[in-house]
Amino acid sequence: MVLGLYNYWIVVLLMMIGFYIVIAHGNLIKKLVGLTIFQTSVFIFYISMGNVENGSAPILAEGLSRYSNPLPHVLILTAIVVGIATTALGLALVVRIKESYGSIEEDEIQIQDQLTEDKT
Amino acid sequence: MIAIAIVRTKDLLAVVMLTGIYGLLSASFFVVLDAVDVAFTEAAVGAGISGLLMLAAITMTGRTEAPKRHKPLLALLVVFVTGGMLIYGTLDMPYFGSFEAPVHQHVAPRYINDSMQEVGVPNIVTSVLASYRAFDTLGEVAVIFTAGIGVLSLLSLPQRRRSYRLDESKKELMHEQHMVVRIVSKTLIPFILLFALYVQFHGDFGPGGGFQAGVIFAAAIILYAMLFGLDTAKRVFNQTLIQLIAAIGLLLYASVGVVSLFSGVNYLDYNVLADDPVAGQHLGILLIELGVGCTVAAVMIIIFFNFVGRREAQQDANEQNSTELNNSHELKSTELKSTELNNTKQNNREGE
Amino acid sequence: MLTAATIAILVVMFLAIIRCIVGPTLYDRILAFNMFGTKTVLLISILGFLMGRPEFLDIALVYALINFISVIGVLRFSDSVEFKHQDQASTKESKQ
Amino acid sequence: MNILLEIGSGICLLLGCFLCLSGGVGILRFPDFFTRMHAVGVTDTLGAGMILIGLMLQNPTGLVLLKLLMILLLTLFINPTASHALAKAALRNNLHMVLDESTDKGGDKPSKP
Repeated sequence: MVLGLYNYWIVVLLMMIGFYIVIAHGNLIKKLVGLTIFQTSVFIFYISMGNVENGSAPILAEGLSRYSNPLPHVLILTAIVVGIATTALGLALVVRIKESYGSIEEDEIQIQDQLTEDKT
Repeated sequence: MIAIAIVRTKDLLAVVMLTGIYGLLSASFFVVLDAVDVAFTEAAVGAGISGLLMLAAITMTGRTEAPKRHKPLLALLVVFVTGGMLIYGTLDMPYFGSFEAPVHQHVAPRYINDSMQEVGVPNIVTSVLASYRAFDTLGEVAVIFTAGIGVLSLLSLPQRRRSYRLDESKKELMHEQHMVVRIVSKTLIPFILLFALYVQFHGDFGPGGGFQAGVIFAAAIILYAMLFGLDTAKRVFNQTLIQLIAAIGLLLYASVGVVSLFSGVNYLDYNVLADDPVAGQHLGILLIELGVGCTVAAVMIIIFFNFVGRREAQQDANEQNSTELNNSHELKSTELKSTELNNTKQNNREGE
Repeated sequence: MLTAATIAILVVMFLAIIRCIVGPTLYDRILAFNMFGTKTVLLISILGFLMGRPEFLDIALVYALINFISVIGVLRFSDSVEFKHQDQASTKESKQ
Repeated sequence: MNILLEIGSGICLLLGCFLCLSGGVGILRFPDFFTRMHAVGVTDTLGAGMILIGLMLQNPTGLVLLKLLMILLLTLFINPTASHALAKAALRNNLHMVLDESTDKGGDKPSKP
């Protein structure tokens, strides 16, 4: 049964989408969005690994014996918050880039860089 | 479920909306996969804050995306090769949900079976987060703190004095425009704050904890800042105070570790904090979650305030420019779109 | 019954997503987003009952709050974005 | 008593589902923004309320009930407010309705339940 692996395929698909956006789009904010998708794919990967059939959420309760693996949850929980913090940092950088270059398209920035280099 | 992600490759500001939906969607995905705590965090972060931050950034950087110039074929090729290799790699992976997978064999059983005796907290995620892997979490909090500092250094502005009269008139107008929303939010905000506290301290027993509570707390204050203006919010939550809180949270976390170090055990080993090991663990987790909550909330607020502050400064500059333009050219004010802008300018002109 | 409700909500979510993607104006998108949020709240609460652990309604609560906050936020920010566009696009008539 | 509750919750759930579905169809099929807004604003609130009430009848005990009640209150508060703000913003930004030209100021704002 190869179909039992479908969760990984979903993850890979998401990852490909995110990766594609990061590579192919020139807009820096778009790139950040792509990064976020990429990130989420990794999150889903971890969480789906931690899932157990017939298991329930890892909060101890009466009458339940099978729980999902709590370890990936912990890792991802912190990773999400760290992810937003780093995304915010990236956005801040983008804003500064916009202020100094007047554009957030990759090519235009490169052209401007070229021009300044040529001048000097 | 995942189809949405594919369509998201569209351009424009709609991307942000779709990011929000995507966040909600992935959060419900996490609920289905039993990861309640993660869903909690993702809901608060992915759907709320990140969308807002991106919006704030977009308003500063412009909305449209330039059409692509280089061919995406190469990129597609690279992506597909990577994806194909990854899928090939997954063929050896254990099946989805199988109990025999190696992930479930090693550390997890111990957490599941023993954490009740050792830590005494029903929520295993909390106990792992704050007790077994506390050192790791300390690092994460430090990363968040650093990111906050980074944003601060990138976007913070020198203190500026704005004419108060302009503020007041703006406020009046905003008040008229957002009357209903404001009143409803004003009644809601205390409950949101209360709920954040509930999440903070109930994290031992149900889903929740410092990270989530921090984000929710920050969200409430962000709501306030959005509706009542940044300056009003800043008057309530002073910038330096927030920075102080962020630092204090991290310090609290670290100092708990130092206390246990001085008591003769390992760093962040809470057993010695009280006479009874389990009580000590409780105390330690409580303090640490408090530290985490403080830092996260404060950093989120810092980030948001700086973004919005930057934006408002830009807008002010724009308005200033356009008024000067108006004055010099005696233009009839054609480009005034709404009464709000109109009035602020009027006031501006009077001020000059 | 619960299953039927879940399916219905999933269908509605799908419709909302379509509107969000097609939506001609920004406000359509926001509307779809709002609707999607509400539906997510319902979905989560029903899922909690389906999985037999209805204690997890906290999450639904958070969703409701966050949904509201983000809608308001989007509206606040969209104001200025719209300005930029209209300045170039149309100088037809300002209200009042 | 129990069976009564069961039936009641079933009816509520069904009603809620129907309302949600009609809202979903409405958001897709209506011609312009304000009619869509009307479709969603009305059905969303009532549908959500119905489903939540149905869930409440399923498990009328303790903390769960309280939380459901809170969610219900929250939706009752939030949904109309959000639609109101949305409609207002749309109006303010000169998003005009598609109407038969008879009224130029526009009809009522979408009524809020």
